[in-house]
Amino acid sequence: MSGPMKMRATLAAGYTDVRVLMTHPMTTAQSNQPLHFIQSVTVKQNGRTVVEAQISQAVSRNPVFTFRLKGGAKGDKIEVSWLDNKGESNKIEASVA
Amino acid sequence: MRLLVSLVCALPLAAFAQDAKKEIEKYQQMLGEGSPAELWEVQGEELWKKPQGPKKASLERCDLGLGPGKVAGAYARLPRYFKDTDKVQDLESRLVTCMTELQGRSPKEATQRVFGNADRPAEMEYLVAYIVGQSRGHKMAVPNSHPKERAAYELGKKVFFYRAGTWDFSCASCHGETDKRIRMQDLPVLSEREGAQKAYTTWPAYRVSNSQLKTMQWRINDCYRQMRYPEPEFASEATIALTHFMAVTANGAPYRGPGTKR
Amino acid sequence: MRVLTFALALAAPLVLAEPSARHVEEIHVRDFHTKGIVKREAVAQDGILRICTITNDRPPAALAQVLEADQLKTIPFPAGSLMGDWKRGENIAQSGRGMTWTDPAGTPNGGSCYNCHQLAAKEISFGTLGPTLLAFGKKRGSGADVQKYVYGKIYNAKAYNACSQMPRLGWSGTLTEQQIRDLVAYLLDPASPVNQ
Amino acid sequence: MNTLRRTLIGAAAVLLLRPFAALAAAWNKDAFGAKTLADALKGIGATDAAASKDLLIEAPQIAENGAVVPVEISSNIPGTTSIAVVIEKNPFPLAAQFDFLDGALPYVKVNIKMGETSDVRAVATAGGRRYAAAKEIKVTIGGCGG
Repeated sequence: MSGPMKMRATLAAGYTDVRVLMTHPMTTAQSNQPLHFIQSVTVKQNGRTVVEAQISQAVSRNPVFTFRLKGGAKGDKIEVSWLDNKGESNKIEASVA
Repeated sequence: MRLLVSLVCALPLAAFAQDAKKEIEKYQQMLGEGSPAELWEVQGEELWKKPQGPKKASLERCDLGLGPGKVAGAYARLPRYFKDTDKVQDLESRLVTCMTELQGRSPKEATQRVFGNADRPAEMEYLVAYIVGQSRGHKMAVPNSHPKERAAYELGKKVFFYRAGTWDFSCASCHGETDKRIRMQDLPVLSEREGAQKAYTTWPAYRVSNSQLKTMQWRINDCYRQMRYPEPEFASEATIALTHFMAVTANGAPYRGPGTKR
Repeated sequence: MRVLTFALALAAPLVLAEPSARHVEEIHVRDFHTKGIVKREAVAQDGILRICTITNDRPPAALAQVLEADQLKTIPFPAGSLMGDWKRGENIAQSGRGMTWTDPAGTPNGGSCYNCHQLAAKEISFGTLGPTLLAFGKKRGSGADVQKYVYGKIYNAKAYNACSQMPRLGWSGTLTEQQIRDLVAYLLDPASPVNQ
Repeated sequence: MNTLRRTLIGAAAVLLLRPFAALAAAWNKDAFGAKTLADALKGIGATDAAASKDLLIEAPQIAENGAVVPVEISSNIPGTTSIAVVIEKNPFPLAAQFDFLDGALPYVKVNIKMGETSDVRAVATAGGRRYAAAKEIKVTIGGCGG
């Protein structure tokens, strides 16, 4: 449905730095466009949910998030997914570099 | 007494202006740490490889100056003279050449929609994002030796200082003197090395104000619009000469695009 | 054959030398086109702009005076007080709208003053291309001659500085007489935030 | 800038009209639907949040454009399980709420929209108690188009 996501997961000093980009209009219901924004973002580390976010149309268009996960090792599976107010969703998976 | 008042009032303002500059640089630096521009690069690479046009060919054999298909560092050496078209071309005009020659598309169709919008970016914008991203870190080394390159440079300099339009402006009216601002917007001097190196190497760029990755041709187009000029022809000799002049002036600095801007 | 090569050799350096002012103007007229309310002809130069371009905005003093006198004649100074309403003046100074190819015809234009000048102290987002106009009326007073100077400068800045970078806002049809009077008030009226 | 502010306000009207059922169940629609700072804080149970200097907000004091304002929030308060971002002057002050489960550090960097100059407030939850910090970000009118 929507444009691509992009993620970079790298090891930093004692934590895993996860930066994720999402293609989404995050519209605030201009006159012609209906309200269309991501509501929830979920981050999983090796299948275990570690961050659950609820967001609104106050997050910028084409959202960019950076999270920090405790510890982590090369090859860890990081997955980030989103769900918007129309029920559309997308997700991306990457292993820690 | 009145003089004192204005002096007192001016002092904190001067100090404030300095802080303002520092804070805006912080805004720009934080913006750059993770930019939606990368989403354009991803889609640009797909389009670079996607067979299109009557000849159902991709652009992977397109020669951007370093040989067919060579993308790494190509943008840091554009605009330049191309023997096959016998013209100095910038990236966008060169892509149109590849679309017509390799893919068999008509020039009209290839340039039909070169400026997109937030909901539907243009193919050209995706392609440009991908290609310029492949020059990140390469030192600007734009050739200026071929007679036509030198002629483009000289013409570009004249275009930079040419005053006209409803408001009598030239590029130099705003980009001609150091430490000048339009509102809070710093204005690099694009006709001199330091200013050109600082600014030219961060375009094309993702603009947060309209949520799009915009190309150099668009940057020039929209500047002329705000200068109250009539519209320049896409990839016309004047716009390519102007680009060549700024690009050569920026030689020596590492290319840092695609940038992320206001 | 030698004649040909001689001609080419002669021609070659010309190609490398700077393009003539005429050639540059022809390139502009060819490469720019009408769009929206901005006509292609706007990219051609009038006399003063040709001279400013050729002399890098520094014409010899004698020539500058002739040019300024010429431009002064283009200013229709209205009779009576030139002070309008500073509140409307503030909106005109703040607005950067108007006169571009995306602006619809017939809508009132802004003066874009804050793009280049500091005016009221409370506005932090001001430009520095032009001199600060902070407390301009407080410093210069608001008598008839100051009103006339400010009115004329806004209408056609080149009447006071031949190659000024300030647009000829009245002469170019950007601002109406009333809008310029409102800006005069914004600059000179003691009650205006510019003079607080 | 006022266009952005108008569109954000436009959202106020439409949001109330949208059938709430269509919004994901877990989404805290009351708090996100609050139109004042007080209601937004109430919606996340943070009316009596204690000020804390261990809750850090890293953001530029001046944003050239309110459409994208980068904000980085990290909590050094032990046992922090969630961070909320509240933009006082936005038509909907509550912008986002992040819950950090075991395995995540209480840290987030996100780009937010601001209708105008405003305090950006972070609210952290730690050990069942609420802590807050705030920072003013000036949104200027950028560019020369005006």
